[in-house]
Amino acid sequence: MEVSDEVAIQITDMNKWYGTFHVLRDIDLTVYRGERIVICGPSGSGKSTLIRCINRLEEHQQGSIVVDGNELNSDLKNVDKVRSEVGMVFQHFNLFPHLTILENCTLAPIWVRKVPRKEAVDRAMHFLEKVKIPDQANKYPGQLSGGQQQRVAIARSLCMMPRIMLFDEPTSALDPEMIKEVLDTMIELAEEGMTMLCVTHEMGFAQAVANRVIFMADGQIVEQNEPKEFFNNPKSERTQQFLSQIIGH
Amino acid sequence: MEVSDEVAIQITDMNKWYGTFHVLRDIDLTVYRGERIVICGPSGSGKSTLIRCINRLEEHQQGSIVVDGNELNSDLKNVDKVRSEVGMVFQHFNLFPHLTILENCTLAPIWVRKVPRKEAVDRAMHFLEKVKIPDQANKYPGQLSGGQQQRVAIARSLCMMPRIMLFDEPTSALDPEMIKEVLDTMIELAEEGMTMLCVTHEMGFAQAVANRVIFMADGQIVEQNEPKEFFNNPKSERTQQFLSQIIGH
Amino acid sequence: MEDLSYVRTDMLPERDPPASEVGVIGWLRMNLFSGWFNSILTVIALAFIYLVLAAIIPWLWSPTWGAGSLSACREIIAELGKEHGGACYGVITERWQQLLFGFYPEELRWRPILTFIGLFVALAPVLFNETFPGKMLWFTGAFLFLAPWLMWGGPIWTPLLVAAGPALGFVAYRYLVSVIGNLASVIVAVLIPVLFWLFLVGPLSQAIDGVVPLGIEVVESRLFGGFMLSVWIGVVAIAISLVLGVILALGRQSDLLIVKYLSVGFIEFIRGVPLITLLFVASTLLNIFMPPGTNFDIILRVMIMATLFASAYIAEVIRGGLAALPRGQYEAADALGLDYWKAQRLIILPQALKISIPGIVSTFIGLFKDTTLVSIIGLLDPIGLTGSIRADANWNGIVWELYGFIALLFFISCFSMSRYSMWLEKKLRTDHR
Amino acid sequence: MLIYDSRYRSATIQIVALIGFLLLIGWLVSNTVQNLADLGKSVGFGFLTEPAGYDINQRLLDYDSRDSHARASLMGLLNTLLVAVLGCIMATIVGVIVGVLRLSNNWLVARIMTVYVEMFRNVPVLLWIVFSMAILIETLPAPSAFRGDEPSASMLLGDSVALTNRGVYVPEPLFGRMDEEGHPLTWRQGLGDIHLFGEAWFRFDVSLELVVFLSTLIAGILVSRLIGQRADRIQNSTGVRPKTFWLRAAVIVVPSVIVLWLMGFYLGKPALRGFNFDGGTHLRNSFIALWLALSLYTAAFIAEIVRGGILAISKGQTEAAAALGIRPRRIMSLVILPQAMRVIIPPLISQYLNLTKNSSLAIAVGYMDLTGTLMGITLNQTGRELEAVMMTMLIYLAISLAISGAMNVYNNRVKLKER
Amino acid sequence: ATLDDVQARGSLKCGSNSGLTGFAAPDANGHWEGFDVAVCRAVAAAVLGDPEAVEFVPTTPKTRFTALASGEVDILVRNTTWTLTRDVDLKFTFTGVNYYDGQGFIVPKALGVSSAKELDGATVCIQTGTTTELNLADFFRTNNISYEPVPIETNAEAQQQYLAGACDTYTTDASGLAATRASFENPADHAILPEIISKEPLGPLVRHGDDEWADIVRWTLNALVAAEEFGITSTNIEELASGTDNPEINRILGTEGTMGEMLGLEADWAMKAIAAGGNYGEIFEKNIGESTPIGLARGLNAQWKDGGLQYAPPFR
Ligand SMILES: Nc1ncnc2c1ncn2[C@@H]1O[C@H](COP(=O)(O)OP(=O)(O)OP(=O)(O)O)[C@@H](O)[C@H]1O
Ligand SMILES: Nc1ncnc2c1ncn2[C@@H]1O[C@H](COP(=O)(O)OP(=O)(O)OP(=O)(O)O)[C@@H](O)[C@H]1O
Ligand SMILES: NC(=O)CC[C@H](N)C(=O)O
Ligand SMILES: [Mg+2]
Ligand SMILES: [Mg+2]
Repeated sequence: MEVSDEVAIQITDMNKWYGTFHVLRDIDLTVYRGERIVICGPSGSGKSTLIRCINRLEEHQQGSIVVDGNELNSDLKNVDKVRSEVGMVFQHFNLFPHLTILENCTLAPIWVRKVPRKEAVDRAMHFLEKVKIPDQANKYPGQLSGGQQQRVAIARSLCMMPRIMLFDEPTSALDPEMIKEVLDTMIELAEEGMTMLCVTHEMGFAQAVANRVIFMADGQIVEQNEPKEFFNNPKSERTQQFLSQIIGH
Repeated sequence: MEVSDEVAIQITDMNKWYGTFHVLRDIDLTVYRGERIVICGPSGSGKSTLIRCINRLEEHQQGSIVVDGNELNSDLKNVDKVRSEVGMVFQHFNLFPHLTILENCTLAPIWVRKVPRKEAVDRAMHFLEKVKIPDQANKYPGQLSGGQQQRVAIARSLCMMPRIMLFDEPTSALDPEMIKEVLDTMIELAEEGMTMLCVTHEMGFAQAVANRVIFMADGQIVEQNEPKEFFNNPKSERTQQFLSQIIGH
Repeated sequence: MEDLSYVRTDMLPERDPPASEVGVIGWLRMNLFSGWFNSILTVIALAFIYLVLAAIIPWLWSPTWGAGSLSACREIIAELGKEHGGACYGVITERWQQLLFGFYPEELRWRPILTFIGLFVALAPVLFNETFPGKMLWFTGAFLFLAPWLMWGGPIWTPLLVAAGPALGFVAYRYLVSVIGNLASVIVAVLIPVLFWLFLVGPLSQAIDGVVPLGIEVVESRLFGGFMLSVWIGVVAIAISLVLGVILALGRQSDLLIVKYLSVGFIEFIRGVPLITLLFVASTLLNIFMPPGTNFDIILRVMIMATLFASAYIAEVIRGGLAALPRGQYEAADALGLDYWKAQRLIILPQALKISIPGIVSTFIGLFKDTTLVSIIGLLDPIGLTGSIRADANWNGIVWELYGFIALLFFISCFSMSRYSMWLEKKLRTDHR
Repeated sequence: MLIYDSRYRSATIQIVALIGFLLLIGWLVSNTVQNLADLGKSVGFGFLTEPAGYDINQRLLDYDSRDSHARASLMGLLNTLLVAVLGCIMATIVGVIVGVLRLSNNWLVARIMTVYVEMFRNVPVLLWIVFSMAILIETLPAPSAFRGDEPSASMLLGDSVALTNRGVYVPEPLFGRMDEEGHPLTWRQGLGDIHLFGEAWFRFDVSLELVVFLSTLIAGILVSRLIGQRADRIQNSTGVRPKTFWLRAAVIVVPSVIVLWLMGFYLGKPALRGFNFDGGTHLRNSFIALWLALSLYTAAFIAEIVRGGILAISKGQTEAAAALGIRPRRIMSLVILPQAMRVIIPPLISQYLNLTKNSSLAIAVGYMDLTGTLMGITLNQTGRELEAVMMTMLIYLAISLAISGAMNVYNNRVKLKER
Repeated sequence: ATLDDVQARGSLKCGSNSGLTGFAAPDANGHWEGFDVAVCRAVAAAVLGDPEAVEFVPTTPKTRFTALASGEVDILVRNTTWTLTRDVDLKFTFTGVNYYDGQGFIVPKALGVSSAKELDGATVCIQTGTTTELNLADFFRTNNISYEPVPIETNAEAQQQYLAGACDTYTTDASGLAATRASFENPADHAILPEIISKEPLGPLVRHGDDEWADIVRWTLNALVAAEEFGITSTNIEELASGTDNPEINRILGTEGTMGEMLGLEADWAMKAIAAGGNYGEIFEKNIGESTPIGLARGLNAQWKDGGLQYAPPFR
């Protein structure tokens, strides 16, 4: 797990409003290739919004976001490029219920990347094996457990061969028994050197794989540090308060 | 918390069928004023049905139920009397969504008890204070959290000044954080000497306030005892099996 | 207070309920005589049923199937000595074919019959998508072009060429998209088939037919009539309006204000006026709106207006389906890099349409019933035909038998469709996918 | 390319759409102009002021064949509104009853209602309309059957109602009875009419009796509401609600009756004179057939809406209310109905909309509504297809928009508050 | 032009009554017959050479004009009264009169009415969209008596309501009344009142703006009338067509002159038209004449020589 010097994401002075509500304030963040960043913070602090700005599910209004050298601006071509470099996994999986697991995984490669079907299927099976559910390939999402669905969602993203993965609370909609299987998958991914940004409150996970933890509150990055320091020695009061709650929970 | 010798509810040889399905079999139960009884048992054992028979939300077909000296039979006057003596709290709160919290609480006193509005409002505020949400009085149920709603439901029952309260799994539809606030309210009520019958699986609650635990299975009362004995020294095999499951959970 | 502890040693077996609770008596007591009020209601209801049946059944029982005219019927009934008269079924025996097919040439009636059988085969994979293989959808697609050809006839080349239109458009899109950009090529891809249909299909098909004559006899729409006409107008209008409806629904959901308001305006306008006024437009104005010299026949014009009418309603149904989809589906599609149209085609619409099927079926039932309105502008649907049958001196004065027969036809078809849609709705609700 | 820039993309697409739309409109208009020119016709609304020349049997305001087409259309519009309003009322009443009975625990009654609903829903409304008309024409006696020494038919309700195959004759309210020579029979006299808008096509008369009676009635209702409010106050302060029903009824009824008596109110009974019944109010076949068919058809849909609305309120609500000791009738009025209304009203209003639109099927039975006059005879006698059809559509559109506008206002008002 | 359309199509679309015995009604085999129908067949014969090459489009009084104006039919022969408004404002061209008629009333004899003036307060069935509807209003207005109109779409419906007693009297063109009465079970129980309250010249019409087509229709009708005048009948037409001494007959039958060419038709156009159903008199007798159940006398529709109004302009 090494971090290179190459910049994967460069966010500069970024601001975003919902209507008049200032959700993200002066965000500055540089992510290097191979980094595994965990973002945490109280509810409503703008974590999801930040991560969604990175692949332009939301538009920012000020500042710049450069992903893999492509600036996210009004040019839709850039947006397309970024989206095909960046995979995203949602809290509620968002699998396509009318398609089988395999079809879920091959859809985007075939239609966006124009990969021949045969190859797309091979690739999908490869990643389904990696998340340990190749045998479910022909079932529909509704027939799978939450944990399995989330792993399919990860595999689906991986099939696009992204260089960066975004996770938005990937385990928070899961029953406790299933959290582990998903986290295991994510840890494996991290070990292979994938650049990852992950919003999560699983502090065990953060300590195990993150090389940096970012704490957000009120739309701002309040503190960031390597995990050990962050947990054992939080600097800001907000962070301390937050951590005490999380752990008391 | 003392139990008097006065009988509050007397159920004798009561049987009930749904169609041909024998839900309640030969139920014999005497509840004394001031008792706090917890009823538990596997799903489908007839707990809800029993409790609903006590205020005639369901009709029984054999045997007798006498509540506060009124026998529940086809005489509607008796039913009315019983219902105004007995409060009931449901699993899903069943607040009236088109009325404010305050209106929910004053509706029955005004229309059934013919209490002047002013007095009904005062009384409602009194009980809302007791369940610690006087400030929500003018909101609608949809605007409250589950725990708050359940507390309103309790307050609403209390506004009718019942002498007996029935609870049917009052916490099972709530998120863990909210269970405590509801249980606290119930414990407070118990401490004031209210006669209570409560279907619940919250064993902590049972141990804390119940003076008797009844275990039902297959529509029958299988075992009853004071809580300590019941939990530490269950006699029947069914009970042992059930308790081991609950605790393993 | 005595000792509270109690343990049951032997479990009670299940017992049968008291006799008054179950069986016929229990059922009667529960459902018919559960109180004095209910008992009175039961008696009134029984009396009502008796009165209705006593009035109708003797009239219905009437052996007049062979009578050739109303007076022949009257004779038969008089002979039987029935006091209150009886039905005259002779008119049904004589005219049922006309009520079903209108004036469609007798020797060609296998064609509409085949079309309707084909319709069921084509719909099966859509309506019962679990029991029938998805491969059958190919037939459904082909059927779209075959059905009109079967009904109207003409050279086989016409449906083939019509089917070639979209293909041409697609090819054009493929080639042009890199040259002139997406939007422009989409416009071209839409325009090409339309222009092709309008200006080339006719002459081309004639030309090919001149070389390789292959076709079936042409049947003029003027000859379409009866129940067949109702079904045909309904089916054609719904089929086309599905496409228009999807476009309108997407338009109405769109963020583009002008597109949105155009869609809203169209939908609200169509839904705000009675169908009969639209049919009047078809019969009196549509030719005025078209380029001078255009003159398509009244049935086509009615179909156009019925399609516009249905598409506004379908659009609302599909909008409901779109709204029922969770936002996450759109976001997931976006995050995977699918563009708007691909996301719609691959992710959103397949799901939205599936949710919408019950609504679409209801719309179809409504439209199907409304096709009877064409009798007002002089088309010979079943109701229109009653007029012309009664103009026949033999059947002058016959009413109930004809209306009853038509009502029965409509009832059977609409009732079964509405049952299907209820079944589907229930299935969609329990389908936890 | 503009299309690849999110700032211009939407504008580009919209402009293309707008251009397309304008082209379409332009194309239609130019075709129309060209075609009309070829036919030698011009567009204009002058025909509306020409005498209509035809008679209308059912007219709510005074009208004769010398009045203009505009006034004839107005008669049609009023007839449309009349049948629509009465239809909505009747459909609601029947629909609510049927919907509630479908939920009855009496199996037989519930089944009968199911049969009713399915029967009406699954057969085209046009068929029901012509069917009702046929029933009226074929099964009821002609006025001549009432004639002679031994008539084969007789009037109902003490000779005040006649059911004939030309319609139903019922007594009409009249004021100031006269004797044969036209002298008032008593000191009580009718008050006459006032005429508004002189000779304009939208002129109308207001009967002073009606004005007086309505004012009395409204005053009575207001007083009755005051009494109700006082009862509320008493209930609020003492908890017991005084019984005011009879008092409230009396306040409304008694003054109205006195006023009616003062104005010489009496019922003009229909009587057979000449070819037809004369006097009384004549409810024509065409009206009754249309009204019945539309209301029964729509009622079948309303019944389903009502049933759905009541079923949508969970059983828990009833149980919670019952557990509080509230009586079944009050549960209905305090808990179930207020909630069910929110579910019921929006689809109910769209059924009203449907009924209003379906009333245009009037022409199938010769009821002179808007389609029968403006889009029917006027169009036919003047040959103004474009103008007549467009005007008819716009009028219906205006009615529809008004109804759905009212619905939106209602929806916004009753929306349940949620988190 | 209409002529080209008709010839290209190979058939003539003729707007006809949706069912009026003797004027236009399909027989048991669906073959249209009648006095108006015969005009259509004659035109078809003249234009296409085949009297059977006609598609009949049944119309109601209300739908007939839109059918013609919108091009759904090429010619309307549907007992339609020639009025100024229809000719000028509705933009149609009337090409002659095939039946001079007037509006009458029919009543059941049991009603005991012998004059239309006695109809005060009566309920009157009336077809909407007709001249008779307007005449009716004027008649009762000028006589200052009241009536109750029952508007109706088709003749069949009117007949049904009239027979059921839903209206006391039914009014329309007297010829229509006679035809309707003929189809009653007991025609003798009904009387047509003596008053004729209007002039109703009934004739074929076409759209404005195509004078060539109007000429063809006009002169086909004239040929039928002239044929009667000159004694050309369906039986002797073959014989006369081989040439006669009467130049006018020769011109009509196309053995002399170029009249067919002038009209853009074959030379023997009129011959075919007459051969289709006979001359005017024959058509009249066969469909509505005194030997038929309808039993109409020639009256105004006699040849001018016999004191009637049927007068064909010269073929010259
Ligand atoms: N579409 C929207 N329109 C307006 N406000 C929004 C929208 N989406 C989010 N918000 C607001 O923006 C703020 C930040 O939202 P965001 O979802 O980013 O928070 P979060 O940190 O992810 O919280 P959580 O842990 O609850 O997911 C919240 O206050 C939220 O209410
Ligand atoms: N209305 C009804 N009609 C028929 N059977 C019923 C009805 N209500 C309950 N039952 C059946 O009666 C049995 C007892 O139901 P009851 O709700 O009393 O169980 P319970 O002990 O409360 O179970 P749980 O813990 O799941 O609430 C169950 O088997 C149930 O299926
Ligand atoms: N009754 C008819 O069908 C025609 C009536 C009349 N001759 C008219 O032209 O208006
Ligand atoms: Mg979030
Ligand atoms: Mg329970």
